[in-house]
Amino acid sequence: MGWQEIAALIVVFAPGVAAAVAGLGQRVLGDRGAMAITTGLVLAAAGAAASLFFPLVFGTHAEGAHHETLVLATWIDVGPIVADWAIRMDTLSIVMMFVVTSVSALVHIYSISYMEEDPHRARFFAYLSLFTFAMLMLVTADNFIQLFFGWEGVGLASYLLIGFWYKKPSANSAAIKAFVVNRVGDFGFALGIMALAFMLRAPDQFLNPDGSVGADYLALLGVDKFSSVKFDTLFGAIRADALVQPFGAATAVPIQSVTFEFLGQYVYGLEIVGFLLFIGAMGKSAQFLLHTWLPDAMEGPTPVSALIHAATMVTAGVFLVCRCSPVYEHTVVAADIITVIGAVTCFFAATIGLAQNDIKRVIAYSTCSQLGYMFFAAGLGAYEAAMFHLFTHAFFKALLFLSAGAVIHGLHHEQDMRNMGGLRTKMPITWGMMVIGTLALTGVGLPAVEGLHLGFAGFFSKDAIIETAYASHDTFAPLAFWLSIGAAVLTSFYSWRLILMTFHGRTRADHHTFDHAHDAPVVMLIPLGLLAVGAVFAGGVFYDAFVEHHNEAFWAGSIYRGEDNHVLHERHYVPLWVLLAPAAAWVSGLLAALYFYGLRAGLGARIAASGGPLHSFLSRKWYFDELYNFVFVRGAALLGDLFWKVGDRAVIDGLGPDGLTAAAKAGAGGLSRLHTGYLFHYALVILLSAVAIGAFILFGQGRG
Amino acid sequence: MTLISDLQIAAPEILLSGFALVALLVGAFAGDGSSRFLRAFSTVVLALASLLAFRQVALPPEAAFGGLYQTSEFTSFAKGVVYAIGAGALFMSGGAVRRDGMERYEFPLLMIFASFGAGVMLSAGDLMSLYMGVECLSLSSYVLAAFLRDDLRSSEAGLKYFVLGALASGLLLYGASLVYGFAGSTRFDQIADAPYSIGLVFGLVLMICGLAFKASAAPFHIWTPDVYEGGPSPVVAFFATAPKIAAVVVFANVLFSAFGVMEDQWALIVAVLAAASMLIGAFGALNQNNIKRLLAYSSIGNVGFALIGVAAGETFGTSSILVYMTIYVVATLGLFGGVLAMRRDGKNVELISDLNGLSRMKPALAIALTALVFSVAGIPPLAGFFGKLMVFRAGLQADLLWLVIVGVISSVVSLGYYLRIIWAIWGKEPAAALDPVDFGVGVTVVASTVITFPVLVIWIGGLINATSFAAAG
Amino acid sequence: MDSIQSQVADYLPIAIFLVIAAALSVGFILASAVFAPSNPDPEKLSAYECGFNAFDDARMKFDVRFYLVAILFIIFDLEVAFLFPWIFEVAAGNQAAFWSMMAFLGVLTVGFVYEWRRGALEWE
Amino acid sequence: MQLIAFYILSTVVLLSAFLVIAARNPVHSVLWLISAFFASSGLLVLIGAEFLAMLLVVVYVGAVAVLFLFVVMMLDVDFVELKQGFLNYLPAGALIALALLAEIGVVAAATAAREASGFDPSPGADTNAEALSRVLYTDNLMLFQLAGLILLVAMMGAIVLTLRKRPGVRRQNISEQTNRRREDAVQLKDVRPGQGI
Repeated sequence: MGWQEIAALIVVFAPGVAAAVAGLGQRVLGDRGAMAITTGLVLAAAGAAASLFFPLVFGTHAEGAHHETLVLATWIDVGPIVADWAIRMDTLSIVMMFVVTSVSALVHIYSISYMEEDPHRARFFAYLSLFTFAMLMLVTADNFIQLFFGWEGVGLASYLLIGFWYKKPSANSAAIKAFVVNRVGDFGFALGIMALAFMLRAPDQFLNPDGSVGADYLALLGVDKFSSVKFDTLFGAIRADALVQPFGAATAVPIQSVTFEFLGQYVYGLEIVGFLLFIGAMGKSAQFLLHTWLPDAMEGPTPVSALIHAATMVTAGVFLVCRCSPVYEHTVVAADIITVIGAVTCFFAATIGLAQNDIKRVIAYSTCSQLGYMFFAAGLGAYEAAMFHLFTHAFFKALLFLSAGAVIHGLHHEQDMRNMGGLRTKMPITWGMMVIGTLALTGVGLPAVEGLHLGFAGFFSKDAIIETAYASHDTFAPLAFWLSIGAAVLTSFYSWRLILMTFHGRTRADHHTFDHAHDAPVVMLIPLGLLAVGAVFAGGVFYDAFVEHHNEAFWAGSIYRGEDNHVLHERHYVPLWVLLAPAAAWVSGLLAALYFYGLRAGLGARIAASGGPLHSFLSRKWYFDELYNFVFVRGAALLGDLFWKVGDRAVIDGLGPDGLTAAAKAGAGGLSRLHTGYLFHYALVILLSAVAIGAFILFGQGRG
Repeated sequence: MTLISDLQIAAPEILLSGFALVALLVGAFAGDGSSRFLRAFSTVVLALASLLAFRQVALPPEAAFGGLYQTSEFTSFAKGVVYAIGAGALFMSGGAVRRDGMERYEFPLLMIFASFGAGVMLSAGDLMSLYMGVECLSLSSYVLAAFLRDDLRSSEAGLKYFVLGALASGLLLYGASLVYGFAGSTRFDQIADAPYSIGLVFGLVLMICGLAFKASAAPFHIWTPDVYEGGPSPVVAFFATAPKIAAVVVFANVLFSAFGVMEDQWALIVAVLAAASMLIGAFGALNQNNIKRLLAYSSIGNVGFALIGVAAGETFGTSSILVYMTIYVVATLGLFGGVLAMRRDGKNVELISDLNGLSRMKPALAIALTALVFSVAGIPPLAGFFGKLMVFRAGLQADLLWLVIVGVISSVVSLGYYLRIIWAIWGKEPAAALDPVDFGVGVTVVASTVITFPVLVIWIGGLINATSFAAAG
Repeated sequence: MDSIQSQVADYLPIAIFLVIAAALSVGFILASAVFAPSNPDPEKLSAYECGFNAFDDARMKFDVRFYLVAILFIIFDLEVAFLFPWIFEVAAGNQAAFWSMMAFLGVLTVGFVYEWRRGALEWE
Repeated sequence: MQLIAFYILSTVVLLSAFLVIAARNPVHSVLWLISAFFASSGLLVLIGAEFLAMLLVVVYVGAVAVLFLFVVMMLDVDFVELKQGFLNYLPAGALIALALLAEIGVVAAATAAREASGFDPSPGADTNAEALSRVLYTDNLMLFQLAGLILLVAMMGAIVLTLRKRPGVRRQNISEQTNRRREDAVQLKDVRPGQGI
């Protein structure tokens, strides 16, 4: 096995080992040991991942990226459902590996200093590595089952890490909220997998007598073993539009035209699968309607927010959609849903971001909104663009979070921007980092200049998406386009607002805190620096590979596009104003922010204070929490009470255990009373029963 | 010479009775000093008789003494078990007998006579020999129950057992005479051919009542708890095992071979008896604190389970009855061994609370008892589970679903008190230490545990085959 | 039926004997009642125990030994009862019957020896 | 003549049977029981079962009734309280009795139809005892032996339960008496005057 495989193994399992060792052996290792092991191993993983990633980008365009799957072990093998523990190494996975491991490594390093005074550091690092491992299992899956395993794994890790400060009630409830909301999504996801397994069944005429799948069918699919949950099988079937015969179906139909009766009308099977899978993606990536957990997740330590809730886990949804590009290429409705949800999210989250005062929540909403960009890009068929934005976003958003973390760290866990301001002098480096991050986020760059790529990371990825939105012929493309422009303006506004409120103007922090405010220690600054590099160059450098001339070679079929899908190419022919629109957007946003929080400092505060309906509407996040609380939480509580008090207590317990025990006690008591110990009582009983039986036979049952 | 063959067929019983006579003379001249020797010897003879009986399982069914006496594989197998169990009971009785002042040579002889009676009634082919066997067993049992004549509870037990037993014998005899009157014969095979008549049914009913009493099936169980509680533990250990299986098998044998054609008459009665026994066995024991009384209820319940097999009828039930009762009596013998082991400062203790913390005082005994209790409760993978399985299967084959459901319910309920024992053994703080366990008791408990747990479980198939072969007879 | 007639007829003497016995006993009782002088007096009729009223029931508990003797007696009584019909078979020259009775007696003899050695027959 | 005897005897049986349970004093009950035995033996004679009649008198009147008397005298029971119990359980007892009666009635009614087969008290023999011996000592030898064993068990039971050696009872030991020699008993000593032995 060559370096590829070894590297892949290192990438995936180094964090796993780290998690196991640090988690189980933390007593032995102690905090330092745990930190050293986890950080070291994750760094190794990052190195290995880089060694897989960079050749892909620079080295081997010519013959295209290799695409191979390293099967470690067979996990499930029941009839048509075969799932391996495998490491799928195609461009998509490798990109994700690189993102995950690199950001994770930096976050590990950062945390060493950030969590310095925390008594449970070992546990924290174990969780971090565990998360990394699960995330890697997710991205390297070659089948939906392993994907789901990783999916739940990251959910668990996220739960553990959000609730890491379990003494804080708010942290606990936030963790639970995140977990529960994700369950909703995961339920959809699971249903999707089941629907897939249900739909994707080799037709009878292709089955061998022994029930196994015939060779010609396998050849048609281009796989050597049929498994309804394996990507290759599914994608092969979709590409070849192979005949499938869903369970219980009488006849075989081409997979793209399989229909099910769903809510009374016939729906394409692929649509259902795509939709259900996207539900999962919505939950994980905090899209509109399932977004409520993400801001609360900020209760977790800041490194966690940076790693999980900005760079990696929340992007799993996007990854899933891109991974399933063959599905979505052949669905109309599902893809449109993705587009709409994504577009709505990117705008709506941005609006909320305007009115938040918690520095981390602002960034959280911006994450939410950026994910929206990625989703509608994918929905429009520009998976490459989506992935590209995911890639760049990972860097600058992590940078923003970590910088915010530095600020918080510097201010002794002060998160409210209303108690900040004027910190630039106190922590110039952090300020610089924050600015870089913001520039990248808002997509500052030199548009409309062919050839030379000048601009921050966000510029390339985001503009690519926006152009795509314009170029696409999709029904909802215009909506997406305009919403994204609006979102761009808002993004720029709240990002600069954040900068201004935090670092500029007169300080609103109390004396003591302000005087002791300081730049973060170097251990924290190094990751910031590296991420800043990423935030600056990740766009320009990888532009070609991801979305430009080389993208075909780069993705090497790991992303599938239908014949009529040339959106990524057509975006080059958009009118000039479309190219300029984003720039205009961020400039206007910046100016607005400067006006409200720079020149007329305090105006924003006054608006907030005046508590106008719009502001409160935004600051209360469109009242989503209230709505959900009312509808679901209270409703669920009522339902639960019903089931618990009536169903369980009264019916099941009442008739079951309790009733039985009560009856038993009663019966036992009666029997004991029957046993008087008097001989004639006994004789009486015996005679009585003898006579009774006789009577029963003679009279009751008659003459036989 | 027919007499020879007759004697061969009746060999086990001849052996027992002949030995009993000789031993009685020996005892009469050697005095109570010979009691230990006689006890040992009786144990050996019982074991021999058991071997003889088991040997007959292989032989084809035969009739002796002009049909008064019949061997079938079914009854021979049961007989073998009875004698073996009797031997076991006698073997482990030693210590208790010595300490409780029962060291008189009548004791082993009465045990022999009781087993002999059981054997006779098992191999009865005729109402008269059946009654003779029943009486022989009963008389010895009454005496044994009251053997500790200076102990008030023992004599009370004996008295109650005697009076009620006499009542039951009366019922049995009355029924038998009715049957004779209406069938015109006392031979089982001729009764089977007799034309149906209401008088026959009535006689059958009364006979069922009498036999049910002997098997302590509800509602004729009523004597059981008092007798078990009062009687001397070694004796009760015997009562709960050897006569129990004998009575159940005789019950089945009479119904099958003499009244097989009237199955639809008695199946329902037996089913009702079974249900009542299971329920009473399950509920009655719940708030018992005396372990012997508790075991009495448990035995009532288990007879109920065996009766499911009887109610299922000859075709389905036979094998299951043997399997169930064999497994049950083996385990029960061990349990009573546990009871015998419960002595503190030379005195018998019989409360469940006296078992507290046994696991820490006598771990081996604790493990053995736990296994046995679980087996009796019918928890897999112990043998008892398969027994229950068999009878339930038989019941289902005979579409007695309701009965099986009752059975399941009462097994669940009875778990309640079985677990109480387990909890006392493992969960509670140790009470004062128990006296060391007698050799005989220890051996018996271990043996029955080993038989219950690995042996019968591994050999369950063999057992089922053997019994179903026996059932074919 | 006629055979029964004749048999019952054979019992006539017994019947007569019974009648006479009954008549005699009744007659004597009546006679004493009639002829004996009787002038009752409460003091005479009252229970008299050394100048006290009776302390308790006149009945005293029997010793269990009576019971033992009685039951042993019953057993041998039955044994004898078995002998009566046996005669016929022996007379008919039935070897099996003869030997079986020997066995039966043997068994009970064993019992008898046992009793003796146990000292059940001694009245202390 | 026979019919009259039958009715007289059966009346006596029923009457005395009732008095057995009705009598206040258990001793009287036993006496009534004896009379019931007598009368029923008379009934047995009527149907020609003389041997059974004799057995009834010999065994039951002669032994069992005596045993009952002993038993009754052995236990001291408060008769009044006993009667109370009797009264308390009268209804239940009556119920049982009635039910039993009804059942037997059903059986009787169901079988009344069948013609009474000719009854022969002594089949294949001229006396009832002989007929009995024909079956008892030929076909049913085994039962006979079993009976012997059961009697033996009864014997053992009686002894085990009731025989107890009293301490300090001086028994007469004949052999000891006869074997006694002068040397064992008499001992000559010459006693010096002035000092004792």
